Amino acid sequence: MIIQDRMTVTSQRQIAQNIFEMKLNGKLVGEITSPGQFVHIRVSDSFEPLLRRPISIASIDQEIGEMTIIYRAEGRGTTILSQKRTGDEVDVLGPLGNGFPVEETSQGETAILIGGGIGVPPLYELSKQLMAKGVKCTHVLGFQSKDVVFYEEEFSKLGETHILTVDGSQGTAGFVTTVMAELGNDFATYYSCGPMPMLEAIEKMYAGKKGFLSFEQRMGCGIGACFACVCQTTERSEKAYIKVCSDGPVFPAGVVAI
Amino acid sequence: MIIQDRMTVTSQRQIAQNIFEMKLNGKLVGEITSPGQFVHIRVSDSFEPLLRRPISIASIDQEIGEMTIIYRAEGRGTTILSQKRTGDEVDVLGPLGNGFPVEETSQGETAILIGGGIGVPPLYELSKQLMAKGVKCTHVLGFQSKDVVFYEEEFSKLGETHILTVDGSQGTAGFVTTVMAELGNDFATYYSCGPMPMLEAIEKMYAGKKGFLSFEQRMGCGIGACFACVCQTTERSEKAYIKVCSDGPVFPAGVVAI
Amino acid sequence: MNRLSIELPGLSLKNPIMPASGCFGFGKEYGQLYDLSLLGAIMIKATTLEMRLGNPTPRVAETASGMLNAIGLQNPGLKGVLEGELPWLEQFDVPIIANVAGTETADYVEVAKAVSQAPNVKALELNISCPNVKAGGITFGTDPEIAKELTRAVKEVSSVPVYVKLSPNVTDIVEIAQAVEAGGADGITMINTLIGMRLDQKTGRPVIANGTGGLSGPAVKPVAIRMVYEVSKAVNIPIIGMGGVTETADIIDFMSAGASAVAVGTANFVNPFICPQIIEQLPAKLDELGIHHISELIGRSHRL
Amino acid sequence: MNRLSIELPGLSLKNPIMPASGCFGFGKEYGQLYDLSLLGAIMIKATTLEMRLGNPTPRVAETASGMLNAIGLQNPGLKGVLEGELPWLEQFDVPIIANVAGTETADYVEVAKAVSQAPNVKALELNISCPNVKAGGITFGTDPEIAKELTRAVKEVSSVPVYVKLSPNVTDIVEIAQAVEAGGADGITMINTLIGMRLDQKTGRPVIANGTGGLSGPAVKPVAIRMVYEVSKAVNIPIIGMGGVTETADIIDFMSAGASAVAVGTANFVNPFICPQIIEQLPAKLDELGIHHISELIGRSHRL
Ligand SMILES: Cc1cc2nc3c(=O)[nH]c(=O)nc-3n(C[C@H](O)[C@H](O)[C@H](O)COP(=O)(O)OP(=O)(O)OC[C@H]3O[C@@H](n4cnc5c(N)ncnc54)[C@H](O)[C@@H]3O)c2cc1C
Ligand SMILES: Cc1cc2nc3c(=O)[nH]c(=O)nc-3n(C[C@H](O)[C@H](O)[C@H](O)COP(=O)(O)OP(=O)(O)OC[C@H]3O[C@@H](n4cnc5c(N)ncnc54)[C@H](O)[C@@H]3O)c2cc1C
Ligand SMILES: Cc1cc2nc3c(=O)[nH]c(=O)nc-3n(C[C@H](O)[C@H](O)[C@H](O)COP(=O)(O)O)c2cc1C
Ligand SMILES: Cc1cc2nc3c(=O)[nH]c(=O)nc-3n(C[C@H](O)[C@H](O)[C@H](O)COP(=O)(O)O)c2cc1C
Ligand code: FES
Ligand code: FES
Repeated sequence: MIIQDRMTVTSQRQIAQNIFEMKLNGKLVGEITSPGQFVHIRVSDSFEPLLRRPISIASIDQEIGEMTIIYRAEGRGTTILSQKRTGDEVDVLGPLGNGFPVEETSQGETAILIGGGIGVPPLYELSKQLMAKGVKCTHVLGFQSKDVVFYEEEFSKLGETHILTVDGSQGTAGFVTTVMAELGNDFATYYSCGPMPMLEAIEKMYAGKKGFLSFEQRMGCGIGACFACVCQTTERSEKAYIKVCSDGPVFPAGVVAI
Repeated sequence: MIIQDRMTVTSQRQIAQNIFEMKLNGKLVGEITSPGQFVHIRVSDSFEPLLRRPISIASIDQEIGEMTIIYRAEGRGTTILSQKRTGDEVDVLGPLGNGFPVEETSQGETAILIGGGIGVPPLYELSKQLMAKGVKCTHVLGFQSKDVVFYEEEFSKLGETHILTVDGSQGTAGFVTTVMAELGNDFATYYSCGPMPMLEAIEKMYAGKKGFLSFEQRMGCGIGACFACVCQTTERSEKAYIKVCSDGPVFPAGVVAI
Repeated sequence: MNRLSIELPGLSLKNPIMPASGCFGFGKEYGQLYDLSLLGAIMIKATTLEMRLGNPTPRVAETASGMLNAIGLQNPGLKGVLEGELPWLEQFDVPIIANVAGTETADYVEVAKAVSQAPNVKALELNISCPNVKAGGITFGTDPEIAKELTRAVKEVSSVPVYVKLSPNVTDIVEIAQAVEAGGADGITMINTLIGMRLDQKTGRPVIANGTGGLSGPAVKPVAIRMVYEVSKAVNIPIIGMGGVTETADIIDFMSAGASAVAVGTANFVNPFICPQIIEQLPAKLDELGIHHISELIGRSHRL
Repeated sequence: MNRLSIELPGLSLKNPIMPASGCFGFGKEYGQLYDLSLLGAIMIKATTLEMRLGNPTPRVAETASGMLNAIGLQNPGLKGVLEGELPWLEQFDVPIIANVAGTETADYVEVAKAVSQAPNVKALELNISCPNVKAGGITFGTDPEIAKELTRAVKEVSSVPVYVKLSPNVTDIVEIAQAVEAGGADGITMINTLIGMRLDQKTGRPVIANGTGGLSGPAVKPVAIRMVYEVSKAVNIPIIGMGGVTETADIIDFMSAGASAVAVGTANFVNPFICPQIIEQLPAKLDELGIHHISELIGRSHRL
């Protein structure tokens, strides 16, 4: 169930250039049903900035009722968020949307998780849950440069992890597809989150394979009521536009026209 | 000279119901020339709320470069101000306007200082400066009720102090005029700051006496450029409107039409 | 006695608070969050004759204390609304105001006729002010003669009272209001969004794919209040006011300006519980103002 | 070479930043704070034939990301400006744009003729858009025919180029812009304020003594950008854009939308050093965008 929760900041730290990891505690955590769901955060009690900010859930700890988000402080909303301190309260709406289907990969099978930049965070909880059920995960994580790489160690603990940077300042130089080509097609499922051009390249490269992609779109309500966040499907019908916030953000490969 | 200073909050405490005393440190203090001048405070780095808030200077300590303001947290601007903590920086423009003329009362003479509610603060620095030059001060301070009385002790240390409350919950019951009538006319100068009806009553009661009144008006710029803060003079000429921010806020009795 | 009840043509409102059209879909999403029967009414998303896919994305952009949108009237069309949306809403004890849009008079008439017969639709809201579609919409809302004729045509076929939604993007909104009143409108809803634009800092191109969008949120409230004030002094039909409501105090302002009820749009996105929260807070607010029944507020600003 | 210089009719601007009329008085107050020669130009407070006392107070009210004002063109009158204000400004190396207002055409003509002869007045800004005076002002700005005729009349007598300041409170601002262009305007300045109102929560009465006021500040920027965009596509004379500028990024937006220079109004009240600060920050901003000369920004949004 979607709830509006005043969550408490239990930790906030900068983990890369302009990249922050924030831990939040509250009963909303108990409502999270799958990795890849997101929350809609009101960064200020005033109406300026006006809109909530959609941020993926990066990991959850049901035992202590805590979730982690990882975000880039870029515009005015996320900058205000980055100034919150331990103990501050934040108005969070969620959990929202449909996440990555863990059930689509069986015990013993291999899954490839491909993340780009600020699309990496939701893959972390996904990987944890896949590993927990006995899926072997390979991570391919692309970043702009060394300065903005994060969570290499965390992912490495869960499985084989390939880091790429566009400028070659860390890991392999190039885009995620560089490594993907080498890894071959010997896996059951792929899961991905990142910028549009990356998702497009991946879908093309893995044509015919079972895959799940997470999309981004500018949002109003975040719950499916305002029709702001639509993306076009490959179908030409009443379903030609689907909503990223409530129908997605994760869709099976082939559903969204990219 | 008017400067824009990022002053540091050195203390903030609630001294009565919704009434806060804040101490600010910065080089602006060095520019203050007379009691009754005010500062124009930007309560937030965002443009919401948009306008600065005019607040009187309640006292100054040139030695340590500190000034005190006393304000009621009422609307959204002053409420934000009341949430500042020691160490926070506040954008302050000032000192602004022309304060109370200390030189208009000579050593050995008596001055009556009459304040109403949130008009009381500037009288404190005035009284300190008058006392310092050997003027005998009598304070008549009116408040709504016991809950919002402040600085009784501080004023008492400087001279005879009469506290009034409208509801009689502290001091004499009634308006400042009640006590003023008893005090008689045996003084050199009167100085006053408070709500319009109070200033009107005082000017009438002390007709013919030398007096100085501090006025309030909604402000834009605070420095004399926008013509927002005018009040009407008793003259009918080009000078029919004068600016509270730069011509005032203190005017000799009889200048402003009330 | 209910201190919040308001009677308007076709609408017996338990309270004067309702979500604005386009900011609440057809109720399903908010219906997961709270009991929709709490609301005074619901203004559903615009319905057009045929299904519409709306505009390309991005469709929204944030501005200072406001937002721009160019959704482009995406909706499942008349048939979809009648069969897929309105029946679901029947489970709630809440009157529905159906927002009707079109490209030409015939569309409006056909949609109005059909949708006004749905059992829970108690009033129509004629959308002559959508700034985000190429044809129709706002073009009907800027010419008094055209607005009047459209109102008249829709009134002829509607089984329920007709409210006309005005655009603020005009030189003289009073003139338009008087024209729709002359055309037989039972009420006015106002304001729709102001036309605005935001550019991308890097490229200089509009952020919203449609180029321009409709400005809503707290930023527009002073314009909305001014227009409600002016129109309410000039017409004899009730006004449902809107534009920038975010808190209970704003309801007082709109009703003081002359509105008989108030719609909440953009604020639903920021705080999905805003409508029930305002409804809950209203009685205490009335106490604070020393007012017994909320209707006493209506048009307070006109009196001296 | 100066990367910020802009040449406009009558105006050789060292940079395209200038304070907007009414938000900078006649310069004296801000002149205590910084060297006015840093500015691209100064738009001085409206000048009318006779001295005006303006409206009763309160004259300003705060709104979400904006403010309302109804100063009512308080000014010392033509004689006062010519003798008491303009000579003082001569000490600075900065062109003055004199804002001219009036009640009827004859007033405008008389003021324009006289003030355009002051040595430091390099252009006039014809104020046909003040929403805060009962007669004149905005009435000239909402009818294209009247706007054109007034422009023509003033052009005939002015010794310097004439810019016309447009009101955003119109259905079709492009029509007005084209009319003043046809009337011989050398340039356009836009936008003046949107008409708005704020009510007192307790009494329900307008906060501003005048009832309505003009809305300015960040809240109106999306409307201003949209209008500059539309007008700049439709006319061949330059635009000085304004409305809600608070930071350097806003200059980029206005110029991208089609303005050749930008005025800063309300933001002067919040940050009295805003103009020189923006001017100082502009070169770095151009570097960031990979732009050599600021003029390359003009109308970027129109290109695909
Ligand atoms: C489902 C989903 C999950 C996301 N998860 C993450 C995450 O885990 N970590 C992270 O850093 N970012 C994530 N993003 C992107 C993030 O929402 C934006 O970076 C953020 O909203 C920008 O806000 P701002 O205040 O920095 O920028 P501003 O420029 O102030 O934003 C202005 C407006 O544009 C919107 N906006 C700007 N960029 C984007 C964008 N890329 N996507 C959607 N809206 C945008 C903002 O929400 C706001 O409404 C996610 C986006 C979506 C849709
Ligand atoms: C010269 C001068 C000195 C002042 N000194 C003090 C002081 O020492 N202590 C104190 O508590 N108050 C003082 N005031 C009043 C104080 O400025 C207002 O109470 C304050 O601006 C209200 O802001 P807000 O955010 O609480 O209210 P809001 O309602 O958010 O204010 C909205 C707008 O109205 C203006 N405003 C509201 N009330 C007043 C008012 N009474 N006078 C002027 N503008 C107003 C605000 O500045 C703001 O622009 C002084 C006012 C003036 C003009
Ligand atoms: C995302 C969005 C979609 C809207 N869609 C419609 C619509 O379909 N029909 C309509 O009449 N108004 C529509 N509006 C306008 C609102 O109903 C309302 O008139 C306007 O937003 C002002 O109110 P607000 O400031 O409370 O949002 C829409 C507004 C928004 C923000
Ligand atoms: C207090 C105030 C006074 C103004 N006076 C005038 C004026 O005399 N003449 C004029 O043409 N515009 C006047 N304006 C309008 C501004 O010049 C400007 O067009 C408008 O405020 C939008 O810009 P901003 O949002 O940067 O303030 C005034 C605006 C304000 C806020
Ligand atoms: S953000 Fe409103 S429908 Fe998706
Ligand atoms: S506040 Fe601007 S002139 Fe006084």
